[in-house]
Amino acid sequence: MSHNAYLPKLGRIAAIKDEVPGNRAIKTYQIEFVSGDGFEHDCGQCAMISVFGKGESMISIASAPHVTGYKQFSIMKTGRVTTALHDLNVGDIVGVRGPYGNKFPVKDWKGKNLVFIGGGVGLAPIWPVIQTALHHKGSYGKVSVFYGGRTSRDLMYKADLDKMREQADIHLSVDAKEDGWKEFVGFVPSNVKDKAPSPDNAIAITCGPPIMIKFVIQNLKELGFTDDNIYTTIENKMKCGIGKCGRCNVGKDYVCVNGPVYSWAALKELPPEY
Amino acid sequence: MIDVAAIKAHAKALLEKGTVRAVIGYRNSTAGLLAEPFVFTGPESVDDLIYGPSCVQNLALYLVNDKKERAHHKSDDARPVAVVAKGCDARAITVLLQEKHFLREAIHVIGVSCEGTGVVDTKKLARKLGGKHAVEIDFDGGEAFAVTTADGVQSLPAAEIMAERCLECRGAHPQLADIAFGEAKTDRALHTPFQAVKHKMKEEQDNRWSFWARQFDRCLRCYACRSVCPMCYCEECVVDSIQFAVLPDTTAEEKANRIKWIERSPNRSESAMYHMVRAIHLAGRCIDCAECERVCPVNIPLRLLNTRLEMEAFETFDYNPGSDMNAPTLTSSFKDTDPNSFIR
Amino acid sequence: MTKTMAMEKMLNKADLAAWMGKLETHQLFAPMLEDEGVWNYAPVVKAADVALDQPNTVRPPKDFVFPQRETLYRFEQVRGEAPVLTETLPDPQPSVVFGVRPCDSRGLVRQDIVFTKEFDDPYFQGRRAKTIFVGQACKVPPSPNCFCNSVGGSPSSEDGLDLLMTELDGKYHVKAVTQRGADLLAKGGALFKEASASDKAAVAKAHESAKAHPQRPIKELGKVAGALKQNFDSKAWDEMAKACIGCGICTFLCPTCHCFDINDEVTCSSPCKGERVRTWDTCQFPDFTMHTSGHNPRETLGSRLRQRVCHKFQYFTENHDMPQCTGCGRCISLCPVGIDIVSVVERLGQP
Amino acid sequence: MANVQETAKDEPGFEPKIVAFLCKWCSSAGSDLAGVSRLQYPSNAVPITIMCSGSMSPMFVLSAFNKGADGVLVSGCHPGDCHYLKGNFYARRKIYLVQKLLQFIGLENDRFRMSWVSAAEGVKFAGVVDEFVKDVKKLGPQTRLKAKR
Repeated sequence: MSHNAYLPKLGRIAAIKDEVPGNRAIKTYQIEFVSGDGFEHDCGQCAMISVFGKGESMISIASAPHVTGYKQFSIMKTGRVTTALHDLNVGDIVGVRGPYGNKFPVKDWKGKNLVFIGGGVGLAPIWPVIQTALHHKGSYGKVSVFYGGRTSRDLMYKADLDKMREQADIHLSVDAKEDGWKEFVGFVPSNVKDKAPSPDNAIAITCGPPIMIKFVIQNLKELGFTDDNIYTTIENKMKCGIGKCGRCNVGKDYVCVNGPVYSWAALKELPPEY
Repeated sequence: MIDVAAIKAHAKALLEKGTVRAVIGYRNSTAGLLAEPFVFTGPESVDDLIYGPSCVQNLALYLVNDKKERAHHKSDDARPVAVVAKGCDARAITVLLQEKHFLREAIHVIGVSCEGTGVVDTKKLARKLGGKHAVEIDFDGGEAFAVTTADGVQSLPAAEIMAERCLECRGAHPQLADIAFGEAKTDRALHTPFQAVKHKMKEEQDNRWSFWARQFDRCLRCYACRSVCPMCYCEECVVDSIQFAVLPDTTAEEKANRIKWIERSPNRSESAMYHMVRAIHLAGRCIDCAECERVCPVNIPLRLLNTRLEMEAFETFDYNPGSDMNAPTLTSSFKDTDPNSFIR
Repeated sequence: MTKTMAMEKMLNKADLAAWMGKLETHQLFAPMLEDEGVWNYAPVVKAADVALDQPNTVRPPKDFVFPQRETLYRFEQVRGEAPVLTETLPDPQPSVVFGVRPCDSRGLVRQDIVFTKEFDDPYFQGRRAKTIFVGQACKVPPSPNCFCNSVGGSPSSEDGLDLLMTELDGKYHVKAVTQRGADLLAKGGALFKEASASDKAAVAKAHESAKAHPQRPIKELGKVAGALKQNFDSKAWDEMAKACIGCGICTFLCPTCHCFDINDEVTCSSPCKGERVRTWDTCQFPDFTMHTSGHNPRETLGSRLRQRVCHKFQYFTENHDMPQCTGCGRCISLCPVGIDIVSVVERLGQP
Repeated sequence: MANVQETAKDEPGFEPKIVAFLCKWCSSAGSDLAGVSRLQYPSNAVPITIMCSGSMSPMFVLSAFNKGADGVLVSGCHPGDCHYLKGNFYARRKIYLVQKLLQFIGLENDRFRMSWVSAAEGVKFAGVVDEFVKDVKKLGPQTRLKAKR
């Protein structure tokens, strides 16, 4: 008898960190499996998190596969389930099922330079790839990270990014001028254009608001990145996570199974219904 | 008899002169006997316009949809839209005007009288024809329909295959119209209004409950009754699963705290809630086009439910929905003589 | 289901009730005329009342394997503590469904694909394993909107069935398609006679003449997927959806549609107690795809009509090499405003 | 929403759960008066204060029955006494319609009731509740509209 895919495992919230305050607050959760029978995951995969009585949400796993003690999730407060998650405390138990979806082809990227471009909470889905690349430092080329938010308060993982500066080029940005901000002022795509990372032997990985992704891709192409060297992730409303409920269906794909990771070459082939 | 050619000529002239953006009317459907609502935008397309007993749909719905669509596309064409309206359609438009859903000058009503007949009930027709499929239906004089089957054309008394609501109709001639086709017949000696409701009210309460409980059990919650109702224009309904009106400043808490009044499960209790909410929301607004009942794929007698309060509106409060666009609505008005003895 | 050696038997029509009487280990269902005048599957109360050659049911038999509401599990959680989850896998009484039209059984084949690909769905599988489907070959198309021939099926298709029954003056020809179908047949014992060569010839003829009956045509099925892909951006989608009222009839009553919603139904807030429930859902409702942010990838009626048609005739075909439509015609006949999938495919799905 | 799921299931000791929607200005004050006057009356009514009987949504009535209320009471100011001048007149029409509809689908007549109770009518309030509870007791638990969960 195979395991019932709808039945979640139980996860205990081991740590909660406030990343971004305000109406669209972001908190980072470290969740460890209650009975130790968790699952392994690959970069880019997601998990369904349950708050019983409220529902389930598909969230990308923000920790790297080599981190085994817990799974990390950075969650923005947007609706019923995420608001309930934001009300939880350390020690509270949630449901976790997964891992779902495809993965970033990180093994194919050995020896290549990696350019990460994130906006807002969109740093979370690409975070495990950044961590993996830095963890196996010798296997990959140069790592650069472009990351921006509306204001400096909207940036998450700030301490981690600062620590990372020795190992990677970190290019932060905020949308508008603010006191004490020494880095780039402007939108993320402009920062990318400004720093002009070289497309030679490089892969660009981007995630963020749809409008940001659109212009990032445009700018990357101007810089000479080809469609199959640009990767992004998409999201759609999901319920089952296992390719049955039909909600995330786009073209022949079910994003929960065939996505969320797409090369721009592949994504272009899908109807723009995400 | 309705002069369909004259309706077409009028519609064509409107579009040729450009006095209207479009004409909402009917055309033949490939799906079966009944007509298909269609939005005619060019003068030449009007060649497909039809009118007959197969034109059952209430086109007031498409005025509501047109408004939504225009908002979506941010259309700035200020010309009115024309709509073909039977008596019941015109009553629906009147209610929408009364509720200020759109302005009178935004619509051009092409009224069509049902004269002595009405529209066909395909279920009655199927029973009448036994196993044969009707492929065409038309008016045949003032009191009959000409029905075409594989065996040829036959004339059937309209009263035998007409929709129940037409038999009980109290306003077969559109009161609200910029132009009207057909004559107003005052001697429609068909059924007594509210006959079906009154008949059901005579039943024992427990039997009525068994009857409705069965209907609520059978409901699929496909929401066709809601979708087809011109009065169900709320942007968001209590049965919808999420909040539709999401603005940039809508907070997560607002979305999270949205009350789930009715569960999605097609249980008796939840479906009862759904239909009751709709019936109450239609009080004084339902103009008895009976589209809800017609579209129900499992034949839930929704007209019976929704006309119950219409009967009350008419008989207790002397209120006739769709008769006066300037009158206050049933539930936004009161009289000193309203019933009071039911209150302790 | 395991295929078996073709076993073909004859049953007198009058003996159908007797055969049903021997199947007491199973709950029996057959199409019945409800008081409200619609045909639907209902438990067989009096076997003598069962009439199989009737119009097709309004609700397709997918109800038996994918009911409109299914409890996935129950939960109970005291705040701050671990929840207790109680799995509620279905364990229905074995049942036999009679009178299943070949279009609907081919719908089951498509449901099988969806509910077993990549991940198994134990709720579906639990019900599927306990339900035997007995087909009823069509003599004439039960609806003027039938088009099974146009989508790779036929009025006597055996796909997805355990047994196929064909009416031949006063008798039923019964063919076992699967082993469990053969077992069911065997329970009838002496009621069944071996089909003779002339019986077999008569059946073949009956099937042929049924197939020859004119139906709604889709000319080049093989080219539909490609044409739809080409026409994704066509303005015709919006135009054809003008009449659409946005209800769920076409999808809820489709034998192949499988989309669902999952919700928590809470009966008590402290401790938090309730059920996680799945219910049918449809791509025709705007809330189906709307993100919490308010962004809706399929906001218009036209885009939702396109999703329904393309999912059936392009996406599913690209993935599984068959259309996810079996030509039952329900979505056409039951559409309140006459939206006609055959016409849509003819218009945008042909080269 | 008040959690009124758990009602006594045994007929003999059946204590009906009544949800009473009381207007803030009259009936709610009337109920308070009944309390401070130490009047003896059944404790079956769960009071929910609303701003005006005219603000009473039929959805509240249906939801109360859905969640297991055995009876629902709506109570407001006497005609002419409305704090908002006309709210109770609107309520009268609306509640009348709701009542007719509930009766039509076959909910027992005595399960839904409206009353006029002023702030000074503690005694009347106690009487209304007492009578309501007695009538609903005769009917037993409300099962028709209650969600089976």
